[in-house]
Amino acid sequence: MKFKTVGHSEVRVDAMAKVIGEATYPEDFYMKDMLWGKTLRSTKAHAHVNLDTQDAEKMEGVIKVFTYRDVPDNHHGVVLKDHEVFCSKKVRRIGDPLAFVVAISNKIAEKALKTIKVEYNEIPAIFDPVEAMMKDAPLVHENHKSNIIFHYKLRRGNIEEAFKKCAVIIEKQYKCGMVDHGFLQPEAGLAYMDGDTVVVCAATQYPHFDQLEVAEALHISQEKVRIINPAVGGAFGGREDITMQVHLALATKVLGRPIKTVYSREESFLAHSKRHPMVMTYKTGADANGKLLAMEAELVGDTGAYASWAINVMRKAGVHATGPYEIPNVKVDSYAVYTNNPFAGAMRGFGATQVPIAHEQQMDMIAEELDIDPITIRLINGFTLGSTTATGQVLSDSVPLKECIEAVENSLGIKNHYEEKMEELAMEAGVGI
Amino acid sequence: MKKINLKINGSEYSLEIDENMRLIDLIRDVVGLTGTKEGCGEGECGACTVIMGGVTVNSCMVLAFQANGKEILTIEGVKGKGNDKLHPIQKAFLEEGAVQCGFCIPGMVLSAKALLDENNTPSREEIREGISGNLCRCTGYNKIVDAIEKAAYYLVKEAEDNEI
Amino acid sequence: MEINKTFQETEVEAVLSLLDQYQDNSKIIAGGTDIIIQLHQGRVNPEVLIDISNLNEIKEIKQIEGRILIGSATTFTSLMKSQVIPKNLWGLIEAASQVGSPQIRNAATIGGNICNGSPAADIVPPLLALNSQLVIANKMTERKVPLETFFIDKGKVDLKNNELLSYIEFENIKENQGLGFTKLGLRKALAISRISVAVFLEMKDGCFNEIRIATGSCGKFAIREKEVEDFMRNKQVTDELIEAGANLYSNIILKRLAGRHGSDYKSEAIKGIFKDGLGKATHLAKKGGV
Amino acid sequence: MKKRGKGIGSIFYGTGYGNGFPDVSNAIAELLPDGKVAIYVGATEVGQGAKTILSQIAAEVLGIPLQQILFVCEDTATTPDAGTAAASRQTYNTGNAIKIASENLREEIYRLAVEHLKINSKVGLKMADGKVYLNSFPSLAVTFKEIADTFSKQNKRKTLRVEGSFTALTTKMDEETGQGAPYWPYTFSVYGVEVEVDTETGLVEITKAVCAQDVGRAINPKLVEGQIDGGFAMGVGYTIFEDLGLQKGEMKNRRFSNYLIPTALDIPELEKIIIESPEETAPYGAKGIGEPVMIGVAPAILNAIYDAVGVRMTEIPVTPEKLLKAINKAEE
Repeated sequence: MKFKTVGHSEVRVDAMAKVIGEATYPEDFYMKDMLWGKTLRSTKAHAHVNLDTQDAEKMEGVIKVFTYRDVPDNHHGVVLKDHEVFCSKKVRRIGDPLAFVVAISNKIAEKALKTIKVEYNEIPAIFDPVEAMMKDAPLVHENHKSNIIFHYKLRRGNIEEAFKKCAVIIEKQYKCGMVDHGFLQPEAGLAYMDGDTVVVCAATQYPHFDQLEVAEALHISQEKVRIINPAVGGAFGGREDITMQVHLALATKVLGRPIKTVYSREESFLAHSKRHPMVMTYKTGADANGKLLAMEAELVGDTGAYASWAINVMRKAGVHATGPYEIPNVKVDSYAVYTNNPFAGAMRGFGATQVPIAHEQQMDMIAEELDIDPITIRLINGFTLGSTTATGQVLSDSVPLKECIEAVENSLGIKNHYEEKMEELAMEAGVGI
Repeated sequence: MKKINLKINGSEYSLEIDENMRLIDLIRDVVGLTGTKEGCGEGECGACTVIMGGVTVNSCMVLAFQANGKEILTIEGVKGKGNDKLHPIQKAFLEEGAVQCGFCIPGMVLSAKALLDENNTPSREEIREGISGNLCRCTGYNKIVDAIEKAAYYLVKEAEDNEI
Repeated sequence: MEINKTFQETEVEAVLSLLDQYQDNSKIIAGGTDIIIQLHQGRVNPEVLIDISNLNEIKEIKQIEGRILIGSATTFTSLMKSQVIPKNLWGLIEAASQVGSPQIRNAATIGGNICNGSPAADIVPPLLALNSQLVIANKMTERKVPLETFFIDKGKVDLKNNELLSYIEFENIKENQGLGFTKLGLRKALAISRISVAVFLEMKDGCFNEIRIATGSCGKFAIREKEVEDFMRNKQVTDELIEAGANLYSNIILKRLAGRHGSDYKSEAIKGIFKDGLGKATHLAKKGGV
Repeated sequence: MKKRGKGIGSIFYGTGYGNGFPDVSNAIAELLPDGKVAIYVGATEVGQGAKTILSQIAAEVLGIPLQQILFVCEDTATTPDAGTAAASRQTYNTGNAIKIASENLREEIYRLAVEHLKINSKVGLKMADGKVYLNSFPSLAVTFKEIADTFSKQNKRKTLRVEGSFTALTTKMDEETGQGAPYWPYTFSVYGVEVEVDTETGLVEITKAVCAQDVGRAINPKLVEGQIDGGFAMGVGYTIFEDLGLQKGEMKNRRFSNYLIPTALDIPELEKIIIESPEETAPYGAKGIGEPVMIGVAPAILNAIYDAVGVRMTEIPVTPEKLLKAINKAEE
C-alpha cells in the first residue's frame, strides 16, 4: 500500500516556531496587573506542622498567603487522592507544599516566604521500602493500615516443580535508583479569570485531567475551569501529576487577578514525581538447552510519600517482569510501598524500564552457564507470533522481536565476539594447564 | 537603579535596571524577548545562551550592568530582520528533525552559530564540543549534530555562491 | 544587604581605588560564573560590585624575559587560543579546555578560578606544577606570592578586600620540559573535577631531571605532591619507577583523605590519572614541544 | 587499562493504561470554510511529535497535504478529552480516534459531493489534494472549499464537524493469578552496545550503539529516529550518571550541576534500525514507541560492562566509584 503522507519524514509542524524563538511556554506569558506566586515547601521528611504566616501577610506588597484553610477540597492525586494541595497537619516528604504567597513582585514573594515561621514536630520517618513493608514501620498515611498500597500477583504454572527440572538456576537481587525526568523547562504557569471561568495556563501532559483536579479542589464545576496547554518543554511522565495548577487557580479565583509562578530548577526537582526505585529479587531457571522453564520475581517499588501512579507502575513492572520471553512457569509478586522519600510516579517506561535491568542480566548469566551466546539464548526463548505471555495473553499480531535481535546482531556481531572470547578463555586455560 | 545602554539584535536600548538584575531577566522581562529560556539558573544547561560581543555566554550568568555598551544577539535576531528567510542553521534544524520539545533550541542555535562563525567545516566531534554547554533531554543530540553539519554545508555553499 | 552600586571599569588604577574605598562592602565580578550563584544563594552579600571584565590591561597573555604572564581577567577561551603558550605547555591548554562548557569558558577568568579557592579549580594544578607566582596589587603597592602559599582553606585565599590579583606568572618552558594534565570528571563536559593531576617534567638522559606534581580535588585546595616528586626526581624512567610512584601517590592520598567520602575511590583512581598525566608530560618533554 | 565489551538488551512494552481501564481517546474533525481541515483533540505535544504524527494520519485519510491540517490541541475549551500523553498511547489510541474522525469526515464529504455533483452513488469517488472527483471521469470534481460553502449555506453558517472515538481493548487481570490481556499492542525493542571500561578509574564510555526498534509502521521515520536517539541518551543517563543522592528523604543532587544528565560529548553516534511490522488494530499499523526506545539501554550497557570486565553490576547507576570497587573486589 502506498501512502502520501504516512511513512514520510515530514517536517514537524511545531518546529518553525521553536527554531525562531516564538514558541510560547507558560513562563513566556505576561499579563497586565499580574501578581506573582511562590510556594513554601517542607524541609522535613515526616513531621507535624504549624504555620505562622502573620509576618508575611503584613509585608508591603504581599497580597495574600494561601494555606490549606483556603482550599475547599484539599486533595488531589492521579489515582488515590492522597496529596493535599497544602499540607494541613503533617508533611510526608521534603518538598511538600505548605503555603502559596502571592505578592506584587516575584522578589517580594520570595522575601515573604522567608518570614513564614514553620514549626516542625518531627515524627519517625521511613526511607527504606523493604523496611516500610514491615508491620511496625511508621505509617506514612494513617488512613492506610500498612505502607503497602498495592500487591500484584502473577501465577502461571508451577514454579516449584519446574525449578526441579532446571539444569541451571540463577538467583540475584537488583536495585535501581530514583531518578528525575530532567525535562529542560522547569514548571511555570499563569492563571486568570475569564468571567467566572478559571483559566490555568501550564504545561501538562493531560489537560482534561488537570481540569478535573482543579475543579474538584476548588469545588466548582468542570465547565468553569479551562486549561490552556501551550508549548511544553519536555515531560517524560513528570507532568502527569499536577504541581502548581490548583495553587494558581485558587489564587486567581480568590483575588480576581492574574497570577504567575515560575519554578527554579531546584523547586522543579522538589515539585514533581520521580522514577520508582525498585528492589528486584529474581530466580530464573532453564533446561540444558537454554529453554527457560521457570521464573520467580519479587519487585518492591518505593513510591515515596504519595501513590501517584504507583499501582499502575508496579502492575506494569509485574506484567513485564519476564522480559519478552516465553516462560511456562512464573510467579511474580510486585509491591508498591509508601516511604518518606520524594514521591514517585510516571516516568518513561513506567515500571517496564526497571525490570529489564534484572531479566536481561539473568538471561546472560543463564546463557553463560550453559555456554550459549547472548543472541541464541534470546532467539530460543523470545516471543514470536502466537506466543503466550506470562499473563496468558496470546500475541496475535506484529511480534517482530526476532527481527530486532537479528538486526542488532548483524550490526554488532555479538555472537562472533562471544565465540572468540570463549576461545581465548579456553586457550588461556589450556596454557595454564 | 542604574542606567545602561546596549544593543540587542541591532536595536539600541537605554534602560533603567536594578543593580542585581541578570542579563536574562533584562532580555525576557524588560525587553520582552522571551525566546531566551531559563532552564537552570546556574550556567549548566545553556538554554539562556546569547551571543554577547561575538561569543556565547549564559545570560543567567551575566549581570545586566555588565552588558552596558555591549552588542547582544538573541534567537529573535538570528533570522534576518523583516524577511521570512530562515538562517541556514534554523533551516537545517527543521529539515533534520533536530527539534523536539524545543526548549533548548534557541540556545542550541546560538551555540551553533558561534561555532560556525569561527569554524565553517567542523567535524562531528567539534560540533559536539561546540554544543557541550547546551543540555537537551529530548533529542539525544544526534539529530542536532546532523543539523549543524548540514548548516555548515549550507553556509559554505552560500559563501561560494556569493563569490560567484 | 543589597547591591546598590556597580562599576564597570576599564583601568586597573580605577579598580584599585574603588577597592580601597569600599573594601569589605565590595566584590569583584569578572566572568560571573561563580559569584552570581553565590549572590543568588546569599553566600556573598556585597553592596558594591566592580566589574573587571573590561580591563584590557590584565586580559592578555605575554612573554617577558623568559617568563609568561597571564592577566587575571583572561578568559579560558583566550588562554586556549593564545599564541604565546608553547606547545609543550599543553597541560595548561588542556586544563582550560576542560572547564565547564564553551559559554563558561567564554566568560570565566583564570583569576576568578584561582581566587574562588575551590579545590576543584581546573587551572590551579597546572599553575602549581609550573611554580607560578601571583602578582597582587592594591592602591599603594604590589606584592608577589607563590601560588602555593595563596590557598589558606577551602574557599579561602590570601587576598585582602582592597587587593586585586593582576597577573599569574611562571618561567617559560624549555624544549626538554613538558606539562601534562589529566582530569577525571563524571561526564565529558560541564564536569566538576573529581580528581585532577598536573605533572611538570624536565627530561635528561632518560631521567626525570625535574618533576613537579600537583593534585586537584583531593583536599581543601590543590596542592603540590613533594613526596612523590622527591621519590621520582633524578631517577631513570622505568615502568617499575612509575608504578612505585603511583602507589606512593595513592598511599599519600588515602592518608590525606582518611575517612572522607570517596577516599577509597580517589586513592585508587589517582594511580591511573597520575600515569596518564605523567605520560602526556613525558611525551611533550621528549618531543621538545614539536 | 581499557577493556572493551559488547552487550544486548531486549525488551517488550505493552501500550496504554491497561488492565481494562477505559482507555479512550476522542477527536473532532472539522471542514473549515477555506477547505482546510481542523482536528481538535486534547492530546498534548510534549515534544514527542504528537501534533505532526496525528496530523499526518488525518492528512492521509483525507488525501490532503499536511499543511492543510489545522491541528488544535492546546485548550480544554475547544478540544475533547484524548487521555494523557503517556504510556506511549497517543499514536495508537489517539491516532485511531483521529483516523476514525477523519474517516467519518471523509464519508460526510463524499455524501455531500454526491449531492453537489448530482451523481447517483459515491462508488468510484476519490479524494486528493482537497478535491473529490470521479475516478473514471476526473473533470467531474468538487473542491473541499465548495463543499464547505454549500454545507454552510444549508446549515445556518455552521461548519461540518464530526467526531471519532477509540477505546483500546484490554482486560482486567485476575486478582489472584494476574491472568488476562492487560495491554495492547506490545512493542519490541533491542539495543546492542559496545563499551570501553577504564579499569583504573571505573569510567565507562559507550563506543558503539545500535537500536532495532519495532514501530508497527513508522508514520514519520525521522521522528521515530529522534525518539530513539532521545531514549538512548536518557537510558545512558539512567545507567551510568543520574543519581539524586537521596539521604534520609532529601535529594542532595537537585540541580543540573550535580544531577548529571548526559551532554553532547557523552552520547555516541547511534545506529537506528526501524523494524516495520504493521499492527492490525493500529492506525496504519503504527505502534507507540516513546517509552520502548529507552528501556533496552540499561541492560545492554550492564551486559557489555560484564563482558568487558567480568563483573555483574546489579545496582544502577553504575558510577565509576561503584564499578572500580567491584572490579577490584573481583580481582581479589
